[in-house]
Amino acid sequence: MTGIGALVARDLALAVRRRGEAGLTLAFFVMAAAIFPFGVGPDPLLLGSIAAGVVWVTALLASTISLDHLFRGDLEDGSLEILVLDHRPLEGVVAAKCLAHWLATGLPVVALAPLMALLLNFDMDAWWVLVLSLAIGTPALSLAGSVGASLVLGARRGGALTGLVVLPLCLPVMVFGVGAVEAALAGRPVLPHILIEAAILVAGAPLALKASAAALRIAVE
Amino acid sequence: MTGIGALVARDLALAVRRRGEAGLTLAFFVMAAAIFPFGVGPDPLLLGSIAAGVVWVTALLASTISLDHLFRGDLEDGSLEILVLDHRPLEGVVAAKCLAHWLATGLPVVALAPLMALLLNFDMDAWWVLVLSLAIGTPALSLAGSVGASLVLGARRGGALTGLVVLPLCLPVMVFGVGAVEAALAGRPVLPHILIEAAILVAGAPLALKASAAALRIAVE
Amino acid sequence: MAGDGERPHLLEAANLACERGGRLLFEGLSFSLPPGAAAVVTGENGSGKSSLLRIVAGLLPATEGRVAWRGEDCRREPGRWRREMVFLGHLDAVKPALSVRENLAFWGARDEKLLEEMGLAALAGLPAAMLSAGQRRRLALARVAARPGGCWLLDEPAAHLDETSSGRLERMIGHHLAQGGIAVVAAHTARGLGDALPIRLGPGT
Amino acid sequence: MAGDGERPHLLEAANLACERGGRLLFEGLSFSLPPGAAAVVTGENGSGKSSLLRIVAGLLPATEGRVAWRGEDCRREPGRWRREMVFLGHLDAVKPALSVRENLAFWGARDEKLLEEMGLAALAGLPAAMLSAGQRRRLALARVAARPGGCWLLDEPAAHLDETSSGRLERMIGHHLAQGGIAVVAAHTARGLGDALPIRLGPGT
Amino acid sequence: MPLRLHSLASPARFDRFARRILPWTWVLAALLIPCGLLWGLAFSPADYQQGDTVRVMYVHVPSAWMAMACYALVALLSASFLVWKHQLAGIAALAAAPVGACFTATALVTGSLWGLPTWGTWWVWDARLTSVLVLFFLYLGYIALAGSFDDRSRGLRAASILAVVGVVNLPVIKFSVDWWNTLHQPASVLRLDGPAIHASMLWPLAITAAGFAAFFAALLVVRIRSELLAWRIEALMRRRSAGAA
Ligand code: HEM
Ligand SMILES: Nc1ncnc2c1ncn2[C@@H]1O[C@H](COP(=O)(O)OP(=O)(O)OP(=O)(O)O)[C@@H](O)[C@H]1O
Ligand SMILES: Nc1ncnc2c1ncn2[C@@H]1O[C@H](COP(=O)(O)OP(=O)(O)OP(=O)(O)O)[C@@H](O)[C@H]1O
Ligand SMILES: [Mg+2]
Ligand SMILES: [Mg+2]
Repeated sequence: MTGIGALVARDLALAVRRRGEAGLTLAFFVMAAAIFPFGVGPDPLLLGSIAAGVVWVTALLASTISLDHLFRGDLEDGSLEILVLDHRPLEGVVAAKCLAHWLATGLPVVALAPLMALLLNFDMDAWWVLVLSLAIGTPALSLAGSVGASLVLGARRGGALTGLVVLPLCLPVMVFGVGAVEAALAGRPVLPHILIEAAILVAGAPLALKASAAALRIAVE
Repeated sequence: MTGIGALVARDLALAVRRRGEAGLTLAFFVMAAAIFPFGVGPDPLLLGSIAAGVVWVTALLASTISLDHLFRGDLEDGSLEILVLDHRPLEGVVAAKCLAHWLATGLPVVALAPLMALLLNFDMDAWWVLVLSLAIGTPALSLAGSVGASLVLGARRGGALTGLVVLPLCLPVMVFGVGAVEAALAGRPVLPHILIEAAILVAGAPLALKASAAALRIAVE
Repeated sequence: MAGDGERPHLLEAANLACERGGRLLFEGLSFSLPPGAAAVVTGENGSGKSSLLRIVAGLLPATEGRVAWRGEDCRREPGRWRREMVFLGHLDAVKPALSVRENLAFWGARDEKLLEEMGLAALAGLPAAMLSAGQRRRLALARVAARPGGCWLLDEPAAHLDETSSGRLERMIGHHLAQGGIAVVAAHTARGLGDALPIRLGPGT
Repeated sequence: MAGDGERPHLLEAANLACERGGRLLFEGLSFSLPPGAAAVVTGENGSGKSSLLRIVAGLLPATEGRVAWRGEDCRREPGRWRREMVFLGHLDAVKPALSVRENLAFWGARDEKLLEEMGLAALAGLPAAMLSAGQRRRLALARVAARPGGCWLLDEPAAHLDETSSGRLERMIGHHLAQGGIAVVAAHTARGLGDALPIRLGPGT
Repeated sequence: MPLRLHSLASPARFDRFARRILPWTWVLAALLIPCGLLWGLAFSPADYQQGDTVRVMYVHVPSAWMAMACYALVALLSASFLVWKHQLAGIAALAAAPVGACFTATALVTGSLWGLPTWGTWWVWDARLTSVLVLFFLYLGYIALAGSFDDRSRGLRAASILAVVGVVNLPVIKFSVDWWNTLHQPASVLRLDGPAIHASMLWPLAITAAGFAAFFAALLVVRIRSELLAWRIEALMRRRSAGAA
């Protein structure tokens, strides 16, 4: 369906214009990663053992930062009404937005993960597992995020409410993402965790899209 | 000057309205903290050692998550023009906004720090250092954030600025903040770090206010 | 002209009622439009003009009644309805970061002569953030003009427009009606839509 | 009436010029208003009405020329000017999260009878997010009405207003002028401001 | 559940249903809970390792079960509200959520009380514990979201969507103990291969659980009624104020 393709292209064009999120995400990501080693101290073993967790948690938090203006701009300039009334399914629009959000927040994290793993002297034999788990997980985070963002859109408050709504939704994915890395470090089979993670993504995506779409319809009433 | 007082009161009223009750914020923080154990595992020792980092990163998250609509809302609904034309100095308005932002995002962290430290079984002899470093540091985060937020409004395309601006402003604060805690845990003198942190705040505040005000004037031209 | 039997009616609204914020704005409101016909919705502030348009568009669930397009219930068969319907609310749906031309492309309207008709040709390359209020409204209208022939729902389309552009708007609607399209226009004066079916809404607040 | 010697002129604009986006909107524009006088700025879309108002207000630096209030340059002595000046742009400066009453309080206007005058009394408790376009504009006007007697700069104040409310607007301006205030109003028609000093701006786009 | 609701869709019908069922639920709760607790706390054997602390179980476990069951119910009701547009289903979910939150809180508190003697600490970031905490936040998020819209019905719809999506966490909570090697013990009652604890403990546990369920049902019915009233009252007030306009 070329219709959806057009939607995606369109939102990407817009996303490219607003590189702010990517910048903010990266900044946050770097800072968070820079702060943790302090607490843990120089002990490389200790650092390495938490590296995966740190990277994952920062990824999760980073993706929630720019959620509040995932749809708000469209709501306030009136585009959302038009998008809701588009004859193409609203889910497509949401998917496009999620993709844009992922490119702005998820992709940078995936790209930076090896570097951070290196800095936190993470066992580099397992770095590809970390990257893989992030590559599968971050899109799921964006999807979960879009649900939260669209739900609070019509609400009186954003900020904390968004976080409170989104973080629980993100949990399962992160659990298995980290699980995969730990398995790799412990020499246990990685595949099961990765598969479950992928399953969550595949099964969750349609649900998340439907939910966001429904929430957006409520927001424009 | 009562004028500024009125501004603060006004912005607070709005902040309370938009960010929701303290309870919501509280839940958000504990939730954010609860994410970490999933990442780095339950080991109490480990958690204890990164507790300071966790609390600080949560603080950073909280202050950045609601940064975007620190001024954007005012710009888009036209309030910013009116505020710029107020006979009271625009720096006052910015200060009020920062204060409101801090009360909504920074203060809760400071207040919750002991609880979170306890939960993450942080060495409780040093808890007051943690609180102190946060009490000095979080206002600096809000100020730095306001500079970033206001700059983005002016620069139509260069949204990427935010990250670049916020990062160098926030990192030193956090480094010395966490540094203080580390010193306390290692039994080294805490004062130097705290003093440097305070110095950054005191020296930075007027600068940040002036900068934000200037950026806002450009934004409404 | 509305209501004459021989031509099939494209848009039919049957005893619509709308309650908002506990106030009943209107009820038992019915009208229908044959090809080439327009309706102009007038009424005081808060009388429910925008609400009516949003109900017809399908953005707002009606408290009562139904809207049909080509005989099919719009709620049950939204696909075809949305393909042929264009909605313009109070907001312009303009992206400040994009240029005028890019904004039109964003809504799938790539035809350069739209810019001509709306007098935007000289501004085509300008970022929409630099447009004046009326210019922005014209950009919003250009998006509508890109899809003539179906059903237009326009909420105060002439807001912020000067004489010249109001003329452009009238021509644009005329051309649309001439192609067998229909239009429901909310406005404070019926001028420029002389022979349109008048829909007067009750007291406002 | 503008330009008569005996009364001191409150607002004086001397050969203003404005260039925006590389286009020269106007130059050598001078006017001055004595107490109780109004000026109405007309012109096509993009002719520079809003720009002029923003220059006078001090939001936008003029390419050339100066604006004086009570003989003092507004740029050099902003304090007094801003204390006596009220600006209303295209945007309403309304906070959707706050109720109508709270919105007024937000701008320091706590007087209940403002709500009466603008016909907002019945809506006072409603969150502004629930207001219709015209109701929101009236709320914005109520903010202005709260500070009569100084200098009002109103950009298309009648946008989205119905007949009744346009009447309210006229009364409100009349009352303001009667108190010795002055007003510069940008509009597409001079109606309701019959004896105002007309300022016609050049071609637009 | 949806079918059941179908017959109760109208508030009037529900009221009749409520009047019929309410006494029974109260009586059941009033009988089962004391009897189960008494048996459990006084007459059941002490654990061979844990001694008498094991008795916390008789409050802890049932409330933990209710916490999860109640969320499942909220999700179910919300789903049927979204699909079949039964206002009542949505309102019922809204009424059930705070009760579920309380059960979750009880599980957390009793759990940490239990943890102090057995694990030597009242809180560990063990997967089970944390995931229950998350469940608690899920409840909070649902309640907060429903409450933060200017228009009640819009808030209800939004919150219902959240409730349905949030179901993804239930398996994480239920199976966390099996996925991670945690301090918390794995299921020994609700297992595919029959319960693995002694009948002398199982019975009081089962009875208390049943009592909790009855108690929950009673509370739910009461709260639904009051919620319905609240909605009607608000509608009337709105009309009143609008009428004045
Ligand atoms: C805050 C701390 C705790 C929380 C949040 C918690 C949570 C839960 C939950 C959700 C269940 C239901 C499990 C299921 O149905 O699959 C449960 C069951 C149980 N918990 Fe806890 N628990 C906590 C602490 C403890 C402690 C300290 C003990 C004792 C050492 C304990 C012993 C049990 C037992 C025996 C069961 C029954 C397991 C079964 O038969 O399914 N819990 N707990
Ligand atoms: N989101 C909303 N929630 C509840 N009530 C609303 C909402 N939007 C509008 N209303 C109420 O519905 C009534 C009609 O609003 P509507 O926007 O349809 O009026 P209108 O005829 O378009 O007025 P205007 O001429 O000012 O645009 C108003 O009294 C308003 O208070
Ligand atoms: N921020 C801006 N940057 C650059 N150019 C601008 C900006 N805003 C407006 N312009 C240009 O200045 C010209 C005048 O704009 P202005 O808003 O003053 O027109 P106007 O007379 O108010 O028109 P309208 O009747 O539509 O409100 C327009 O051609 C517009 O393109
Ligand atoms: Mg309207
Ligand atoms: Mg203008």
